[in-house]
Amino acid sequence: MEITLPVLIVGSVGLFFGIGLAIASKKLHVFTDPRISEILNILPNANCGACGYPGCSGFAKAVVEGKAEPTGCIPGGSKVANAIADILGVTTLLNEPMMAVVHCKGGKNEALEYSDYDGITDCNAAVLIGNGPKICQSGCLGLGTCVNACPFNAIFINNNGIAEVDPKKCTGCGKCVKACPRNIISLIPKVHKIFVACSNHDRGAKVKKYCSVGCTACTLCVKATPSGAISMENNLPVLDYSREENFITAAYKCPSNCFSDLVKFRPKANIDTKCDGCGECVAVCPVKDAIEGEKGTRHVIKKDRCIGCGICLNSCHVHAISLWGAGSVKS
Amino acid sequence: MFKKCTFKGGVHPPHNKNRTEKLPIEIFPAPEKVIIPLSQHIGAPAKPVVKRGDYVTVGQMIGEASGFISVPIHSSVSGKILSVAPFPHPLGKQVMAVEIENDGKDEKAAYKSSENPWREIAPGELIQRIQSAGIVGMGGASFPAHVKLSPPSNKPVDTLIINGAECEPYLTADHRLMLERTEDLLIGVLILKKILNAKRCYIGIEENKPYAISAVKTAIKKNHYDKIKLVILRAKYPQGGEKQLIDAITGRNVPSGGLPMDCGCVVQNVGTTIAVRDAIIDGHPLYQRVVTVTGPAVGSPKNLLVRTGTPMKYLLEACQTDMEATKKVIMGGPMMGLAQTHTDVPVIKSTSGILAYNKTTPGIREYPCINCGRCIQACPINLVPSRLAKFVERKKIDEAVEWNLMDCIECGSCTFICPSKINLVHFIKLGKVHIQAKRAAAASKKQ
Amino acid sequence: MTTPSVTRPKPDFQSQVNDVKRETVSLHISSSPHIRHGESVRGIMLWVIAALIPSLIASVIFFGFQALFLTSVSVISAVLAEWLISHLLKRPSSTGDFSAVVTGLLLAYNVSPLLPWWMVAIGSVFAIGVAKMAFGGLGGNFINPALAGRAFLMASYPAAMTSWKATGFGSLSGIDGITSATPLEYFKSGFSGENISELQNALGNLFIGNVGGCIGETSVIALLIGAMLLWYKKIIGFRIPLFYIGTVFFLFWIFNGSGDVFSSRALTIPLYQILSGGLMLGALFMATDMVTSPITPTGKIIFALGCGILTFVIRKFGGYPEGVSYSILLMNLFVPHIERYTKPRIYGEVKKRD
Amino acid sequence: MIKDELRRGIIHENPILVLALGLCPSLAVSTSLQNGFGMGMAATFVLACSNVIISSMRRIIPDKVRIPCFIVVIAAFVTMVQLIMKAYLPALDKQLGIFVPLIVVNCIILGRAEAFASKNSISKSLVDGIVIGLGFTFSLCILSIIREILGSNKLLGLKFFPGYEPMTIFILAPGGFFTIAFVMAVVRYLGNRRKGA
Amino acid sequence: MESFASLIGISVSAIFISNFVLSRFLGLCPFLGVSKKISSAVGMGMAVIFVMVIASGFTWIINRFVLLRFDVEFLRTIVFILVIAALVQLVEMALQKYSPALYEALGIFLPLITTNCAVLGVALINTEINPITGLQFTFFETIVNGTMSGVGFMLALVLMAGLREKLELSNTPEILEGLPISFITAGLMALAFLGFAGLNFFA
Repeated sequence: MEITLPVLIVGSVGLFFGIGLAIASKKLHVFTDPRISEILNILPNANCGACGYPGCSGFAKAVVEGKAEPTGCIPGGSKVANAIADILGVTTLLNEPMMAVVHCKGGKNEALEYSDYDGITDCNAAVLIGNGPKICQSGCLGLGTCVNACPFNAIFINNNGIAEVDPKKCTGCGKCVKACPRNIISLIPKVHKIFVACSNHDRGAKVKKYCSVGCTACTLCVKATPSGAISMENNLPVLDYSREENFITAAYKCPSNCFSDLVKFRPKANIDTKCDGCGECVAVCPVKDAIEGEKGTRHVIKKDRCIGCGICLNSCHVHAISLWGAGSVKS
Repeated sequence: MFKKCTFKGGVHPPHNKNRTEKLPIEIFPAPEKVIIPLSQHIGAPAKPVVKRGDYVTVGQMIGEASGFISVPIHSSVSGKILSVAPFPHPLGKQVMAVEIENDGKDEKAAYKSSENPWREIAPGELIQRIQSAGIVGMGGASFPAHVKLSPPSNKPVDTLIINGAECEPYLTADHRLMLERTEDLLIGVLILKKILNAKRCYIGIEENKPYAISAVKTAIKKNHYDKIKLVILRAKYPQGGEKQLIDAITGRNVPSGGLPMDCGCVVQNVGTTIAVRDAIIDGHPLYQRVVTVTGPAVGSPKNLLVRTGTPMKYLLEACQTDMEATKKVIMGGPMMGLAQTHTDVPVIKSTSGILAYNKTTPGIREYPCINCGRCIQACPINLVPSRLAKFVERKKIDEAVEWNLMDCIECGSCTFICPSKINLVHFIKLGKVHIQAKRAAAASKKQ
Repeated sequence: MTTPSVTRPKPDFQSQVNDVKRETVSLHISSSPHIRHGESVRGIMLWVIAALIPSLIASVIFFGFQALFLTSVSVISAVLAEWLISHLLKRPSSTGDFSAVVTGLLLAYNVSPLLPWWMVAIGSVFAIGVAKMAFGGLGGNFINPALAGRAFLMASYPAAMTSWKATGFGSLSGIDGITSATPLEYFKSGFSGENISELQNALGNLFIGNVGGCIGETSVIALLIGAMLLWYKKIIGFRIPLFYIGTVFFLFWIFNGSGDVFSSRALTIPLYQILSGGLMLGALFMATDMVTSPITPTGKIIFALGCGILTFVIRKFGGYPEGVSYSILLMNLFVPHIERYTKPRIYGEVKKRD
Repeated sequence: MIKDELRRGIIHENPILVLALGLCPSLAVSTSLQNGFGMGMAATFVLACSNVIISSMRRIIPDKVRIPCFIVVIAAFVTMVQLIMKAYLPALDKQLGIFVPLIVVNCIILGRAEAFASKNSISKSLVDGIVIGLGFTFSLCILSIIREILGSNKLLGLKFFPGYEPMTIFILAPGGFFTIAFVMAVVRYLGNRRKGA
Repeated sequence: MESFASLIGISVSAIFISNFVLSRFLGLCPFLGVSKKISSAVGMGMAVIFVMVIASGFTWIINRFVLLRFDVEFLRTIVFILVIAALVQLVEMALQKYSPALYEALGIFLPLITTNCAVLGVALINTEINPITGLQFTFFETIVNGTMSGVGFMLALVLMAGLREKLELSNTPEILEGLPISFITAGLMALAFLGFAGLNFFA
């Protein structure tokens, strides 16, 4: 009796409510899609909003309802997209990983300002007053609107007063692209490290007056890229990243130095003993004096001159040239 | 005798009008070169109808209106066109402008002054002439005048209000016009009244302009214009704001997000009214205006009749401004005027004044908001500016909308009065940018 | 040795652009308006300090120089705490706005002149450190720092906080035994309902401040002089003091205990109530604190009504004889909600179309 | 190994100060070291035992009713603790009052059951229970020591500083809130410094 | 009149003097978790009041007619928590079925309530002696106590939410951001609520 009574009471209370709940769960059943929570578990849960939905849970719901694409989560990248596609049982076309770049490098030392700005530290606010203090109408204002917009702390204002993207942290969500009032941030494929760091559409003579690293529309880069991956549009080169092209030569040839290369050390070409000294490589090399050697003897690459564009590789009929040394990304 | 009308809220900045209010309007000679922006009004920019090398005469149309809310632009000098290209604009962004070299001959285009007296022209025709003369609101907002004068039939207008408040400190352009061209002003009023078929017609003048008041009063009496009523307004900023003026004179409220015509009113500035008279009687298009050049850095301030497109630096030089000491140049009055990045920008149709300061005006220590509520008392719209600024600062856009940020008229009263010296208006302007961006994003998502 | 990729320096830039620089005058750009009113936060705080001086003088007259000493301790420790904390947080020092001085003064005005000086210092440090600086300093706090400091001391040292000094002119006092207790304590425990004349006799002393109580709260006349100054400078409005004091008066008039609202007793009790304790100090200087009172005009009235009702409830039914400080603290908690529901109707507001 | 586990429970995953779980009892009973320690040990006991049982039953319990099952197991052990306390430590039981039965709804215990015990082996769950319980006890003790010294100038019932006048507020509710805020800020400061170093 | 006074006394005590959050430290997790926005604070408060009333009633009946009857008070904890967990689950399901709108508003908070010590707390307090009357709680008093404790919880929660919305606009030191500043806020609230100490309308 001493033991049975408690057991009985707890048991019967348990049984009573257990049965009650069981009946209730049948009678009051409302269907909710379990896939929503599954997908939510996969998502990065940064709630960055890059997908265009309020937070990750909103996106999960939208994906299950078919309103959003499985590839919609940009920070999650291909991994997440695949996992979502698995849950939904669909196949998905994967996007190439992208990163944001700032198309301006004319900071305090390079670009002139009309006036001193005195107001809220925000690019949008500065644009409201005389379109900002810079003479260049499309120069980076360096007041950090993109920095505040980045959910991943991947953008910072460098010492020169220009926004800069950390390629390691950037997920390519594109929030900064939307935030920038000058529209000078864009996404490029992460594998490419070279971009034009200027957005000025003015004529060259005008640009020269106020920015030392502004594009003067000299078209040397276009000429340096025989593949045609660079075209001039409205006084500014446009890089076609879908072509097979590394743009190293173009960047090297730019007289105003307005290309930016995120790779600190490019691999250098090296000529091995197979070289028969035909001199083809010297003819194609875009750099003056980068390859030395008497005709007929083994040629030598001057390491401090080589820019690693790799043009000489294809020109060598004995395949004596290769690129040495891995590139590392600028931190 | 006269009831002094006013509105709720507002501030009392020092008037600073004494240096120029007694100086007659001087004609400023046309400069060697003018830069005439093709966008001097709210709405679609005018389309250029001339090209490089063309010869134009004074008053010749160089840009045609590109829509209903748009007006043509006319040359202000005679000479050769040097270029049609983007130039800096006093409102900030670079816009297309026509650069004209003045040949000094001042050849006038053949004006078509009407054969008929204006009373016999149909209102529609009058409106058409006003548009083709390129007339915009010259108080600062530069809203095309003909749009205001053609209210849709579901919004009947019964009241015409002529804005002679000129509540911005320093500016005396409208004041001088009222004194020197009183009769012309009244004819302009009658033209507008005829166009609108308005039942009531008021001229509102702030009490701190007694000479203008008496001049207008005498002229009304002399000509027996019984339908035009003179209203004396309390000297308070922003008395000349459209909504505040309507409130003060008629007691009506323009609905939030609406236009004055939504409450049966049309407000026109004194300068605009005289420009209308010139366009109808003389057939003159709008290519010059009165500009007050003043400010602490200006040696001899003046009221000048200036051709549009004249770069500001010529005016400042003519008024003996010490450019070395000048720290800030403002187009318009000190409360709502726009700080200029440089002085090459031209005078446009809405340039009521040019101020030069030898000090960077705010430059005062900023304190945190202490919730004192001065900004609420000052706000003529009854907003809570301090809260709005904080919402914008913390990017709380939805809250900002909920607290009616979009209704702000950016008059600057809150910032003027703020003991913490926070630039509330700047935050609110920024908030409007954010809200518009958000709305645009929402609209594009819907599609 | 290394060749950093494809970038090359370009040294001769400055000479190219110097021409441009000479042509353009370097102007400042900022948002309109370009002129500002002369009043500043610092100025406001200095006026508040000036307005509090008459009470300090009165307290020295009635309580002696100990009052001045405690006030100085309070002010100095408040300023030091503010300076130290902004230093620790690596923020620019905010002592220049004088708000810490005001907090220090008000805290001292809210304690008994017999309180040990180090207790005052603790209260001051708490007021600045926890109630104000933890929320980002001036403007960020939601609760009146000085009152929070007082409540902290009240909860920490209840005995010390409620022992009172007999006033200097004890013989002038109309009521025996009131000298070592505050008028409100007397009302709560000593007043039986019959000895109404004693309350009436005390009114004069209450007005000039010749009674026991906290340092700065006793002299109604001194507080009123200060408040006049602030009214004149438009630093405080009339809404909060008027509605606060009015509510307390009204409630004590209606609920005077006799059921008759027209007897002399019915008028004496509310008068006695509004003149005694910290009501005047609270209504004129603490409830009107800009930071912690609602910003909206209607909100101010609701806030004051709430303070009045709570003061009445605590004085009449609560465990403490005095309820001013707690009622203001409690209403401080409601400020965000009050502001939200009293958002002013804007010019031209039309009904929302759905 | 044990050292690492202890460090995890007391520092990195400290349930109160880092994970912010089980706040109610930690504020309510931390008025004296005796209460805090007693509460901590009681919770540790329940945590360890329920972790073991839940871990051993983790394959039997169906997913849908796991929470009710966990609660029943926890409640059983709480009842046990209650009975033990009533028998051997009646004074402490009286002091802790309803907070002993409220161990049932202490989020730490259910949280560990859900997050750890239902996924790991018995021995691991036991260690986890003990370690987290010790972390809980540790932070309770810190809070209690501060509050008891400041609030009543005593430690374990003994007078502490002679001449110090205790601030009663620290044994009242507001003092509890201020103390935990202060301790959390200190923990965060130390954490930041460690990260920075 | 006596019972009316006791009900008022219970209410004043539950809402103001011994506020569940600010004085008894019950229900702190939802108090800190769901007080970021006023709208969700109101939802959570409503849900808590709802569950507290039902739980108070049920547990009182079970306590009186089962536990006391058979003298097995030691089973109180386990039985009460079972009852509450089952009740919350039932309420959740019923809401989802019959009032989706209410479920949208309260639903997400309901699972949080199972482990809200305030609900079990009020059930346990109801088994103690009523400090106002000095007797056991009657059924009616139990219901009032449950409701008013919930109201007290909601009051604290909603006030906190308002203050936190305001705090988001202020410039709190980084080291205090998040929980510490919330605790300081709660502490200051508790400090203000000390003013209600000893409040008694029928002295």
